[in-house]
Amino acid sequence: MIRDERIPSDELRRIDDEIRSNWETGSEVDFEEAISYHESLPDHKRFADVLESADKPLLQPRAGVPRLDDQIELLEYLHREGQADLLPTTIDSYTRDNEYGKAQEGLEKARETGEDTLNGFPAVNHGVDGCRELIEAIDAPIEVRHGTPDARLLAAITFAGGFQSFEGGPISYNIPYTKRHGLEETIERWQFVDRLAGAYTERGVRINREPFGPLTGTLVPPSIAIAIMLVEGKLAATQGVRSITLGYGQVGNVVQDVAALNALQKLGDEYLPDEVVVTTVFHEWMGGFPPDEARANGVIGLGGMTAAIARPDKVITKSPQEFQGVPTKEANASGLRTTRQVIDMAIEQDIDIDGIEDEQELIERETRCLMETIHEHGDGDVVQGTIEAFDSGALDVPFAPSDSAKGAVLPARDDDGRVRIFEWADLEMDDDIKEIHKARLSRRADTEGRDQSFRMVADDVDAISDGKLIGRPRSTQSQEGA
Amino acid sequence: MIRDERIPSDELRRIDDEIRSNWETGSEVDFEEAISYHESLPDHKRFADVLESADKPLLQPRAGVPRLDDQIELLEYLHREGQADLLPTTIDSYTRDNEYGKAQEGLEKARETGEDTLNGFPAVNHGVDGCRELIEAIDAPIEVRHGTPDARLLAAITFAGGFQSFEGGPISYNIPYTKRHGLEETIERWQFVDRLAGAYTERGVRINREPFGPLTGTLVPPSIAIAIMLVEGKLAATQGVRSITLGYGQVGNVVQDVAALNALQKLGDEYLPDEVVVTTVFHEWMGGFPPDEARANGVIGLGGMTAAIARPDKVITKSPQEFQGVPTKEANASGLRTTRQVIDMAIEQDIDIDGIEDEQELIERETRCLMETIHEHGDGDVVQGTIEAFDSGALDVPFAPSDSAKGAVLPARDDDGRVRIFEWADLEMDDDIKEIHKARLSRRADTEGRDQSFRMVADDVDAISDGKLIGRPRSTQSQEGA
Amino acid sequence: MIGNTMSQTVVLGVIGSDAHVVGITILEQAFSAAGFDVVNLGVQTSQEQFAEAAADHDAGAVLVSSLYGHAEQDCQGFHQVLEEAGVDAVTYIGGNLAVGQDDFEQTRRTFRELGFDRVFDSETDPEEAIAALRQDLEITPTESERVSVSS
Amino acid sequence: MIGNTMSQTVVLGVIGSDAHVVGITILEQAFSAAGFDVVNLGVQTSQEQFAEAAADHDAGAVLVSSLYGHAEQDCQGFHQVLEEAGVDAVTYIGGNLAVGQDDFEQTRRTFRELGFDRVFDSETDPEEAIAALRQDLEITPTESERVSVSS
Ligand code: B12
Ligand code: B12
Repeated sequence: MIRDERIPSDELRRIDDEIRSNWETGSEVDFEEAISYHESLPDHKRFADVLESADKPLLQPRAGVPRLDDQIELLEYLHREGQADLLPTTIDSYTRDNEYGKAQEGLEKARETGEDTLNGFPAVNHGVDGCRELIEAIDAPIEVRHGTPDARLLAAITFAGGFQSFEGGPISYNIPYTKRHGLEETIERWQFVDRLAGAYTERGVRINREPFGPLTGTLVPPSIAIAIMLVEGKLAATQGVRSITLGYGQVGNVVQDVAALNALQKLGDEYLPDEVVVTTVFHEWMGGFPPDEARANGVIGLGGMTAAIARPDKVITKSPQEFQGVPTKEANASGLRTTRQVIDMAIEQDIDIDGIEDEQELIERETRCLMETIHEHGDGDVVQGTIEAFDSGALDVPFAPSDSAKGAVLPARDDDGRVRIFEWADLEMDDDIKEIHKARLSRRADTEGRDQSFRMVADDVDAISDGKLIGRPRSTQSQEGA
Repeated sequence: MIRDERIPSDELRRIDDEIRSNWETGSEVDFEEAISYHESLPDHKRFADVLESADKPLLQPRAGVPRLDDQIELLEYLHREGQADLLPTTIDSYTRDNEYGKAQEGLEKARETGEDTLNGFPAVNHGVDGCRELIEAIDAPIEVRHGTPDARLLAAITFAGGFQSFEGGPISYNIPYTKRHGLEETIERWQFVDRLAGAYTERGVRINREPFGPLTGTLVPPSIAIAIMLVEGKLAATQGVRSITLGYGQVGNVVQDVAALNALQKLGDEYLPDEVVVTTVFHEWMGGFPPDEARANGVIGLGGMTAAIARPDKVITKSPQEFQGVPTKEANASGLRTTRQVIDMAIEQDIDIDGIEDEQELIERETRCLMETIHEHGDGDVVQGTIEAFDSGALDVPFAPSDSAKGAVLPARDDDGRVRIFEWADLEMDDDIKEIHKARLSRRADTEGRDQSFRMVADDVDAISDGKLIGRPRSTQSQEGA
Repeated sequence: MIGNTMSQTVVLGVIGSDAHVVGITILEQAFSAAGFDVVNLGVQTSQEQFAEAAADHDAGAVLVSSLYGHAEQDCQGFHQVLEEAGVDAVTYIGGNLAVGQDDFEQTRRTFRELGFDRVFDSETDPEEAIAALRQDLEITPTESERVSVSS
Repeated sequence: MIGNTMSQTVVLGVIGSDAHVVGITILEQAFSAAGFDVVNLGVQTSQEQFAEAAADHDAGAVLVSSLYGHAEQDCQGFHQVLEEAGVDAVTYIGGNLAVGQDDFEQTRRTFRELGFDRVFDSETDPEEAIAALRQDLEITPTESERVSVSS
């Protein structure tokens, strides 16, 4: 039975050998040589150090194209024209499915035709040398971003390839990203990823790990996201990771977002061992975007404003073309600069909003309920607790496509636009907290003169792309409209 | 000696006849016929009613091109694609200088070549019929926006042409817009404009008047702007105007901007007669914009956010091409939609920021000092008081190009980005208020390790276009930068 | 097969390894509310699973969703697979069908050529698809049959 | 005229009926700090006022600013007026020189053809103009003379 225990060194080596035989580039990895390679990198390419020592939110876009030279050009562009502080390399979907053969086909087709036939950079196929070429070409730290349930080979290759930050985790890259992978399976696989990062860390190469906070990106109640961040942070810490960036996706209500980011940092510091440096990352709105670049810039502006107030360590920016598809490099850079401008104009201002403490306290209480139930489900073991809690529905994620989560909990916005829980299903929560949500949601139902129903949830899902925060029924909208 | 007194009817008629003979289209004006024309307009084209009954900030762009058909097309576009609630017609610079002959040349050249050889719509040259064609073609209220010291003929023609809102005033369209016009002269001329609006008002056609709040658009301390708004509001009220929209230009500090808009509404209600309906208009940042559309969108986003919190009755939007020149219609519409998105996402949220009351109180006290000095300078007459106060420098506007203002007062941002007064010159202000400014500015000087000087002012002037709110010296920037 | 053309059963799913579930959650809801019997296969559904479910339920329509940009690869040979399973249903595809900022008319052509009866972009309101399906299933069943056979 | 070519006096103003004063306020400050003698004529300055001031002060350079989009009309015949007043100075123009979203290279050509020695866009940092003027006044006075005469 899998538990929250550190993988022994011999076991680490055994798995490492095994997974590296899954694709030809696996054999290029040599741990000792990789350590010296990392040691040879200049300070400004050390991801954890750069992130942890920053004194204002650093900006990072998403970006990945199949060919190496294109990826270099893209990242150089985003660094130069977008003034990104940290860079990403987003991995293609075949690699996420461990279909390295299909990724190879796509890569070759891309090389022949010059078209982007993959939706990301197939790092495994590029191998250690390909990754290093990228690391050397770009004058800033680069993170691997993906969505892979089994990212062991990807980690082995990209760590050896010089990347010092790796997104994801056993829950956050399972529940929102895949249907059929069991949690036990992904936890085991991510224990290896974290153990490998821990092995580098022990040798002085502090690989930064970043659980994916936004989850399904769609109206995720903050406490659910934070609880999952804490679990993944704990799992990573157990395996020896010492630089952990907990994530959170904007819900669009400024008070709730600032409160959530505060709670995330506070609970992260509390729940994770002292030897871990905990930082936070704020993702600009991860749900459906407006099909209009001008309006999308408004969404991005609100994200920047929220970041300026909450001051997370890092912000993942969106582009005005988010709705449409993978953005052009110009649009991607423009999302970065719009965000930078708003943050830099607002960050030196004293903006203390009323009610943040109360909302933060509520989020903390909710998160503690969830952490408590995980603890109980696992008799003190966080791995077992997580598996059991998801199984019973005591822990759940809205809109989860995964068979490992009930996906039965349903969120809706209250009258102030904060995300509350409309359908609790089996989610564990103190009754008085449920009452608070219920009261807030019934106030909204009153305002709108309609019952709480799935219609409200569906309206909320579409609201931001339709130009509002709250999915009001048509009739209320015309009443209040000018 | 000119005083704040209503122009007698016969005098009104005399001047009206006189100014209408200045250009051939003047003879088209027939007051009685114009009243019936206005009565024939549908409710949704009645500017004052639409504005005063709105329950969220209405958006209005700036726009004016020389040819009538182009202007119709432009406004239709901004209404349809920009979802502007209120539309503008911005007048060209020759008309502002009363050079109707040059405007005519420009208009004819525009008609021949299809090029925009004027920077606005020459309404006098288009005449009453041209204006009415515009009013009829557009399904929303339209305001005349200009910058004309002597706008008498423009008012006579556009009012008869069906426009129900008219921007400007004797100070706000003098001090920032022209060098050589005396205040006495512009006050006299605007008394006529207001009296004409008042004459329509008495007949049930409530012409909305909007003093130009941003003044020089460049770091204008809120109390100076508000005092001038109150003076112009009072002058208009004396002449019978009953719908007055007081303006304010964003300075970029959210607390100060919200406080200023609150103070503007409060003092407007207090200082203006009860029979006047006072509304407010917020201008998105009127100073130098970043030479980059992405960053400009950030500036616009901050404007939208401020509007969502302060809830003025109207917002004048900027376009992402503000830096470059007169925007394309697409860019203009995009500024509208970015603003709309931010406002609509944020306006239903409860965002109460600490310190707004205190800042508002300070602004109110400062404004009262200025109003008091005007009162004293004029022995109770606001016209004489204004002329004398500008003359002595007790009332002043930073960066004023006009010979009628000393232009000696210099603003600078404090450490929180609020606009304070660095050089008071002869501006009247209680000593304890001056002390507050001094303390706030010296805190900034300490932070930056430099003396207060014109360099600081110049840095602040460039700051937003350079991507920041506060013009920090390079060295501090690199210290704090990542 | 004649009896099937009027079937109100709609098979819905996200094809390939795409996991974007929110769109089909909304679609399921909307088609059910409009009176269709919806079989929602969820995300990461293979061509074979679509075919099997459509055959099992005598589906009148197969609605394929794809958001992540690999739709073209994922749909190669899909209509062949349906045909082999004896499925004779109207086929729609919708979502975000191309990688990057493509021109939608081009995308529509591509998927029409692959055999889909209708192609929807991601701005599609569920009501549009419902209206289209009502028309295709009840008013012009033979024509839609012809189109899907000639593919 | 030889003596004048090295004059450190700079006449500065905003031409036509343009009232944008902030730019020249900054420029005045920057040129003074750089050691030039600046005669700032302020906004809404006519061609004749520029010429008169330049002649009166034996100016080495005339710096024209225009922001509001009417520069081209306002500068027609300007160099003629300068010449008639006996002014032989380097002439620069800067600011926002065209109405709308024009291509700057095109704008530069237009104003070069009108006779300006250098044309600056509104992204110009005052330091650039100072460096250029130092060069034009001290290092290649004859060349700049030639250009302004041939206009
Ligand atoms: C939320 C989201 C996510 C969430 C998904 C959570 C979940 N499991 O559902 C997360 C964060 C996990 C995610 C992951 C990824 N995403 Co994503 N995601 C989005 C986002 C922001 C919103 C999608 C959404 O939920 N919209 C709301 C719903 C209601 O609308 P919808 O899905 O469009 O569906 C409606 C219509 O399209 C239509 N429709 C849809 N299907 C069909 C079918 C038929 C027959 C009909 C008639 C109509 C129809 O009706 C639906 C209801 O109204 C979009 C961008 C956007 N649209 O703003 C990107 C987007 C779809 N994602 C994208 C990408 C690339 C990915 C990743 C590959 C990214 C990565 N590199 O990590 C992974 C893929 C993982 C995987 N295996 O699938 C790209 C796709 C690029 C492309 N097509 O060119 C997009 C466009 C973002 C972008 N600009 O880059 N994503
Ligand atoms: C503030 C402002 C105003 C204020 C001006 C207050 C005042 N009296 O100064 C107010 C609100 C009154 C105003 C009015 C108008 N404005 Co105005 N204004 C601006 C704005 C926002 C900033 C200008 C500014 O102060 N910048 C800061 C200073 C430091 O920069 P600068 O002026 O560009 O100067 C620097 C450089 O250009 C360069 N430079 C300038 N001149 C020269 C000369 C030389 C030789 C050199 C080397 C360098 C140089 O160095 C300077 C210092 O760094 C600009 C748009 C923008 N840039 O963001 C529009 C802008 C200049 N205005 C514009 C217009 C159209 C007008 C009006 C006609 C608008 C109207 N319809 O009401 C009126 C004109 C009134 C008049 N008679 O002049 C347009 C011009 C359009 C065009 N050229 O195509 C602009 C570009 C806005 C727009 N996008 O439409 N405006």
